[in-house]
Amino acid sequence: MIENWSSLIPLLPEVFLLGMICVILIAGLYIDEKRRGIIHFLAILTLALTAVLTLRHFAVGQRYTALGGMFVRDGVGDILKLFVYLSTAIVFVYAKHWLRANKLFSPEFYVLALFAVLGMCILISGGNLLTIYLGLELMALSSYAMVALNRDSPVAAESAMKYFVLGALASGLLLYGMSILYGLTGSLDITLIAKALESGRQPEVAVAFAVVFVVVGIGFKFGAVPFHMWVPDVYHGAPTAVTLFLASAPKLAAVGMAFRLLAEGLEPMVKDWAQMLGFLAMMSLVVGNLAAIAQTNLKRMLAYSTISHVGFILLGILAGSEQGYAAAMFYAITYALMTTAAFGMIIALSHSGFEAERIEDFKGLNQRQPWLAFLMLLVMASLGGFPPLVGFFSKLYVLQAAINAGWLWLAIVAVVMAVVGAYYYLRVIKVMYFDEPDREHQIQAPGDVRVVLAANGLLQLFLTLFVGSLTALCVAAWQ
Amino acid sequence: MITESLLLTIALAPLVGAIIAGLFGRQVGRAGAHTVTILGVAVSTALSLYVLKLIALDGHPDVNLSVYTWFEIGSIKAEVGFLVDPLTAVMMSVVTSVSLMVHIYTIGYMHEDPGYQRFFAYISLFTFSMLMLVMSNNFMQLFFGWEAVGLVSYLLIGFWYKRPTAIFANLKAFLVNRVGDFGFLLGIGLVLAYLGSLDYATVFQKAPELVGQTFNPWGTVEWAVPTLICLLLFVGAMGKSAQVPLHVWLPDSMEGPTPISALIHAATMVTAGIFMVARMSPLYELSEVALSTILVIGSITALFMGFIGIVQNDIKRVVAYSTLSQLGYMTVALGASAYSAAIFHLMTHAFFKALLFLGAGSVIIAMHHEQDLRRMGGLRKYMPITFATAWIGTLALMGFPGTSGFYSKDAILYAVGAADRPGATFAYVCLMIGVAVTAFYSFRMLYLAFHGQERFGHDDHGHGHDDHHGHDDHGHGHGDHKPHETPWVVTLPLILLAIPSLAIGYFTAGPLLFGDFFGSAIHLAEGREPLAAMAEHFGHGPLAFALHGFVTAPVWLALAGAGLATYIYLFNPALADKAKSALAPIHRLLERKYGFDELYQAVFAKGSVLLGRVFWRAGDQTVIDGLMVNGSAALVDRFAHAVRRLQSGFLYHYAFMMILGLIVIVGAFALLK
Amino acid sequence: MIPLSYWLVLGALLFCISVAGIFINRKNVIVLLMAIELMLLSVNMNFIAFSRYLDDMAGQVFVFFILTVAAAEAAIGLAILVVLFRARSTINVAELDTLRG
Amino acid sequence: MLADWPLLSLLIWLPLGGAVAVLVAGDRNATAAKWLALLVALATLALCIPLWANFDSTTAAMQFVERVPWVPSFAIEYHLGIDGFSLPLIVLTCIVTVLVIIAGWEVIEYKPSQYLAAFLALAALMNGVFAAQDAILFYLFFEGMLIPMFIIIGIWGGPRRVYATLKFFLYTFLGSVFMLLGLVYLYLKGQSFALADLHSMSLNLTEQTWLFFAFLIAFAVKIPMWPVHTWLPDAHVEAPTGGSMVLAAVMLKVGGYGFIRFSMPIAPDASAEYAWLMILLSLIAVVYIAFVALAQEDMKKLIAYSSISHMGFVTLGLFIAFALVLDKASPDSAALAVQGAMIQMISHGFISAAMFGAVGVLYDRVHSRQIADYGGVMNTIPWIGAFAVLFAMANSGLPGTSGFVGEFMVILAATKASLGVAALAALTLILGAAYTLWLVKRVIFGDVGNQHVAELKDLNGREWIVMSTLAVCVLAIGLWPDPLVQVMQASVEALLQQVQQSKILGG
Repeated sequence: MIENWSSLIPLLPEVFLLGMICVILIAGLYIDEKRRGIIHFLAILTLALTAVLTLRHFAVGQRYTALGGMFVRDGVGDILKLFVYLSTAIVFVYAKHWLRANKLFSPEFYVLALFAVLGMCILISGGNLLTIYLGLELMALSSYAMVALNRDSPVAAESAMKYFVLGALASGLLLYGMSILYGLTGSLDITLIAKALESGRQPEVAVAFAVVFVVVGIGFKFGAVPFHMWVPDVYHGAPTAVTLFLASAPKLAAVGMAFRLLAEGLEPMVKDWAQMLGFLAMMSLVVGNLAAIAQTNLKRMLAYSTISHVGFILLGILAGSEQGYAAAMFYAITYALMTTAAFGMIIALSHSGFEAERIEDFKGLNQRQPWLAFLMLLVMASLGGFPPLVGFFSKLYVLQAAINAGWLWLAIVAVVMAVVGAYYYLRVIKVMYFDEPDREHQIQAPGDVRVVLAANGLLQLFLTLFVGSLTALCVAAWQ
Repeated sequence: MITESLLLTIALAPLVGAIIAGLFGRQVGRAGAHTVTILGVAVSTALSLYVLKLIALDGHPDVNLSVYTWFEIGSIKAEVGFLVDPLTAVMMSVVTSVSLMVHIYTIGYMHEDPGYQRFFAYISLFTFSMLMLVMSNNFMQLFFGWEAVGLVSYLLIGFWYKRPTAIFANLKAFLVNRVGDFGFLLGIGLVLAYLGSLDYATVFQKAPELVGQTFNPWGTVEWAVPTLICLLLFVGAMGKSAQVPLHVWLPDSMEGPTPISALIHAATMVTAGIFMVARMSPLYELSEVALSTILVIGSITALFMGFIGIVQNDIKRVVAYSTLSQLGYMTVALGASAYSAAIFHLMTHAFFKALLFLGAGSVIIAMHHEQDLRRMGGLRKYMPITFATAWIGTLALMGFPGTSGFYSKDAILYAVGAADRPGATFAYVCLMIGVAVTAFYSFRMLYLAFHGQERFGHDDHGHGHDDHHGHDDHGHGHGDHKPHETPWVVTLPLILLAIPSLAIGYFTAGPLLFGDFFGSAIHLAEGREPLAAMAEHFGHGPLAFALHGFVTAPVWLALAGAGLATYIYLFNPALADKAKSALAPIHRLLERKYGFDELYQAVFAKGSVLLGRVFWRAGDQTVIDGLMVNGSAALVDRFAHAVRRLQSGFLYHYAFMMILGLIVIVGAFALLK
Repeated sequence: MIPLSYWLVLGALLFCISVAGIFINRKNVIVLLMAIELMLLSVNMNFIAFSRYLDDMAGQVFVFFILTVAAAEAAIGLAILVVLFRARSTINVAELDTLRG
Repeated sequence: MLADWPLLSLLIWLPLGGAVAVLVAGDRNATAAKWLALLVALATLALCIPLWANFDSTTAAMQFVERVPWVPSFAIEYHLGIDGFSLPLIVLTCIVTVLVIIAGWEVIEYKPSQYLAAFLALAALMNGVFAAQDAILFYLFFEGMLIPMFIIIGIWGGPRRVYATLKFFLYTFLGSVFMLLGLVYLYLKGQSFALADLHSMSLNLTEQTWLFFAFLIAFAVKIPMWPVHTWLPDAHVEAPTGGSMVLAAVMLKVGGYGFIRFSMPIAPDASAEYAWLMILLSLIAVVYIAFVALAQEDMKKLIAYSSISHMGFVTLGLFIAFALVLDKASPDSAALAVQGAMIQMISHGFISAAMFGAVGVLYDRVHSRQIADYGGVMNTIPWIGAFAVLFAMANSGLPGTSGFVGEFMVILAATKASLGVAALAALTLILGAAYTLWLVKRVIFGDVGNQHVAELKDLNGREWIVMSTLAVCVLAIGLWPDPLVQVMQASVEALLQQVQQSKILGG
């Protein structure tokens, strides 16, 4: 069947990743608790080596396929994957501290996270409805398990159950859409589906019907309104280390999924799905920002903030142009970097038995730890899209794409809601800087967390200088 | 030769004095402060007189030079510069010489005041500002001087800033002046708009172009541009020269120390409006309507302010109302196109009114800062010099033939009598009655202060607070000492001012009024000779004219007024009280100054604050902030909570929401396709 | 041969039943898991029908994968259910509302 | 030599670097941090000397240009340059920053290093706003200013600081996002963010109208114009003295500057079309707000309202120029109006800084801003009284002070366009004097009001420096505005040229 082993070369990073996961899985059985640091180290090393392998055949400007077109390597995929590795690695650094503090430091977390990463890679590279589905499920199933990682936590279990049921429902809907697509086009291959739809021989209503289901599936992965209901509960209920992971890398994978399914597979239907995404984007912007205002729990607030950011990402995608996809990708990348820093901050302030997850817990941070407060300020400002932080550029880029595609009204909604959104980010800054601390002690996060956190926070500022190269990269990915 | 540096020296010498005395008062000490400021003003005075000599006697041509460009934008240029012509020269001399007298006088008047240096700094600064005003060759600098004298006036009225009345008066003075400046500035704006320049020479040269131009404020209404400009400029003059209805600030300004009442609120600053209109004669000659208005306003001021003078009991206020009335005379002269008569009266008035004020101040010093006429009397034997000079001042004020006031007032009356523009008759009647009124209140004051019984010294302080006008309070009460003549620094200026009060008219009436003294400085419309009637009688010289005066109505009216005052206040004091009760409504009207103060206070002062409060509370706080800003924030908050409630926590709701979303999208597409 | 539309209608019906099962059921979480299984099966029905009528094997291959994934999903789902029951001592859907707002 | 340095970059990066250094120095060594901050501020001010000396006032072209590509994919450039409009504002910023640092020297006890760093950062951003020649760069600085100011008001402010600072931030942010949309639109049309390109781009009237209103919201909030002014009184009341000084002196000017840089040249036809609206709003600001100021009982609020009223002259001057240049064909009067607006901005920068500084001096001693808590300050601290009177006079537009120049020019120019407009604007002569001098009367004059006032201490050397520097600036501009006028004249003329040319193709 396989004519040539060398045709599997594009798959090398994923294969390596899978192999390493197995190694870690087995190693985890034999390494006693005291030396679990090795697992942590191995996991990060795995990500680094996978990144190196990805870079070896870096596909920007090229397109490799494997397994008869089921697996695609191209610029978009590789760049997304690299940032998936990067954000996951950052997550590991923060997570270790939190897991240790909460006595959850076990190999399972790493194995599940890496499996989820593998799922994302497959999803991002999926050239066929089948691979997309499998990647999606691999990612999703690992995530469900991760949410339930803390077996003694009732909220974690509850949120895991909610996540699971809704996730299964969403993938059912997606599958249903896929089945209709298959029936209409007679193929599971993305490029062939696009070609078939190009001809326009299919009944329009039926195609639109299928598109709706596919969009719902994608919307769920993003957490777009009205398919967002899982987001606040899961972010809130899941162990912070897991929330941190769920908030970052999967958004990149979702961009990849949207790209494969919508931009490649349903490209001829762009008018239809752009309208649907417009609806989702508007709802996400409005609901996400409004609901975030009323939150007192920082994790929950960030969950709603995620929903509003998803609105922006969709704003880029629905532009339906290369510029728009690049903007969405840029947005997702910067967003992943911001959100890791935000949750990283929660972790850095947590210690055993205490979760700094209420907004009030940040009271007077500037007096206790001005440096951390300043980093949090940068992160919040970046999330709020205040210039000159990088969050501003990502918004600018997306707006530009949307306006260019004629979505001016949506752009206006977006900026107005961004102003509303500014309020809750400012509230965090306000709590840190203007309120008196009500607790006295100093929390000292371990060195690696502090270093990574500092880098992650300052990145919001310094990325500004490299916005040019990063956007150039995103643009190049689509050519 | 009149050079730039000469003029600069004249203007800046007082400024230098002011800066030294003001900023380094503590270092130079009291003596240092008065020395340096007097020196500065003395230099100015000497040089001004020299300039006057050059211009008046040596036929020096007019000087118009610019010192520096204030700004230049395209063709629009504002400069700081000097124009010296006979008009300016006269004004400079008057300003500096009166100022010098006041400076000297102040040494005596203020010698116990802790703000001694500050006071000298202010009056020198005033001298500088006034010089900038009169020497200006353009509207911008005129406005600068105009406002600067207003500033110093503000500071000086409020000199005793602890007193509530003083700081009320200075605020009022500034604001009422600002109302005038409002019109003045718009007038300047129109000048620039229609003539394209702020420079006097250019403006006056181009002024005839304005004739026939109209301004269309709304609809089909059309206003003549020259009239509009002149009226707006005159609003400024009304503020500064305290014409009805903007006169309310001047009586209150008596809260300031007496020297400045003499300098600023009698001799110089308040005449700035008169000077300005005279200076703008090329513009005013273009508008009959404006001149008529001026005529009427001036005559109302002249008569009705004189009436109030009759009922005042504060010695300074009597002089203040007399000043208002005399300013009315000058204004009437302007309205009758007799600009030279106005300036002439301005000059004579400056001397005799400064004399009267300083005399009043001298009395006040002697009385230990008691200003109420009812507690004076019989002072002539204690302070003979003051008494004599006060008599001279009073005679000049009433226009006794031969005194300076006689010539200038007669000139005005002749001019008004001869004028034929609308309002002239009214003005003439007003002024004639005014002559008698003037004489009456002047002599009343004289008699109450210097003649009759001594009403001081033997009262306790029981009724010491029924006067509402306050005192020049230096912090020590009135003792039981007998009053005595004031020191030489006080009496010397009195004597020096008495001389011109008596004689200056005799010497200068001829050239100023009938010669071609003012040359091009005052422009009259073709064929207009306001003083022709007077010239007939004046042909035989000033002495003959003075004698002729005894056969004319004004002098007899004046004498009648004086005679009545003599009868009532010297021989039959009870009659005054009887008259008071007989004419109670009129008396009350006069005491309340026709109710202007109450009206303005109620309508403008209280009204503005009320309006502001309404705007603030209703507009800003309720509508904009409450409804729009906080309202939208509250709305967002309400939505936020509503949205939050959607997140019910129930799995089946979540699922339902997803399905609902699916159905909505499908439905929307089904409908659209 | 039974027309394709019959199969599709059957699939759609099954799908609707399963969806209704998810949001109408307010009692037991296990019913939810069953509904999810049913949903996947309805999709399978579609795939097989299309595969048969298009005469293309890919659809049937997809069904095998779906079945496999469904098994994994059920495993995870039941595992979570166990955890949930351990932590909350209930598997009543109507009581899973501590996280809200 | 010195002129070859990237002066504009230095003006931005030196204070920014200084801010970081001061933060690093920290509060443990507060004295060192203060001196460091002062040194940086002075060095920044010193940079203005070569800037002014080498500035060529005969040309309207951008000078000291620095242009480096930054984000090529959206054509964003690091593009700096100044002309006659920018230069005076930059100098103003640098002067005010030095004074603010001096003014806060001993007063700020809580986290002084953060306080100083925030002001240095603010100075950098404000210099950036005035120097930016790229629209996005401008926007970055424009928005970036909000964060330090948010923190300044929030940390060192008064009791209602949180409400005030959030209101300030959200208000301004809401305004500016529309400008961002406008800029994006322009970019999509012209593929450039360079201001020069935006100025020369042709746009039809509909586009211009949309853009005009998008910019209007941003700048109207910033300057602020009625009815979007209500954030200012709150912000001022709660801000610490230094914050109020910078806010009033420089940040408001960004709004006026924005009109000059964006609204007028980018949408000239729409600006002309809606000049009446702007004039109307300006007049409301001048008159209505003046009445509101009259009713205030809080000193800072009164001065804040007075600022709004004075800023009305800026917008009036800028937009009456359209009537002058188009209807009356009088470019000189139009130039007078624009010059007046600019001078009003600069003058108000000094005067408002001085007034807030003076209130700060009083506040530091009495800890109240209520007018009723004062009275007779002159008795115990004559120097502050004297300065207060001087600045009050300047605020009420007395000739010889800078406050007069701008108002005088604008009113003169307005008379040319419409006597009615001029008359309403000139009401400020009365109203401005009324509220300012009434304030002076109640606070400075009178007998000693209460025990607090009786125990006041007069100015210390530090406060003396602040007050006298501002007094010198106010008087210098008032007595001889021509140097300032000449610096701007070429740029003003160029602007007027620009606005006269319709951008509507074939129109």
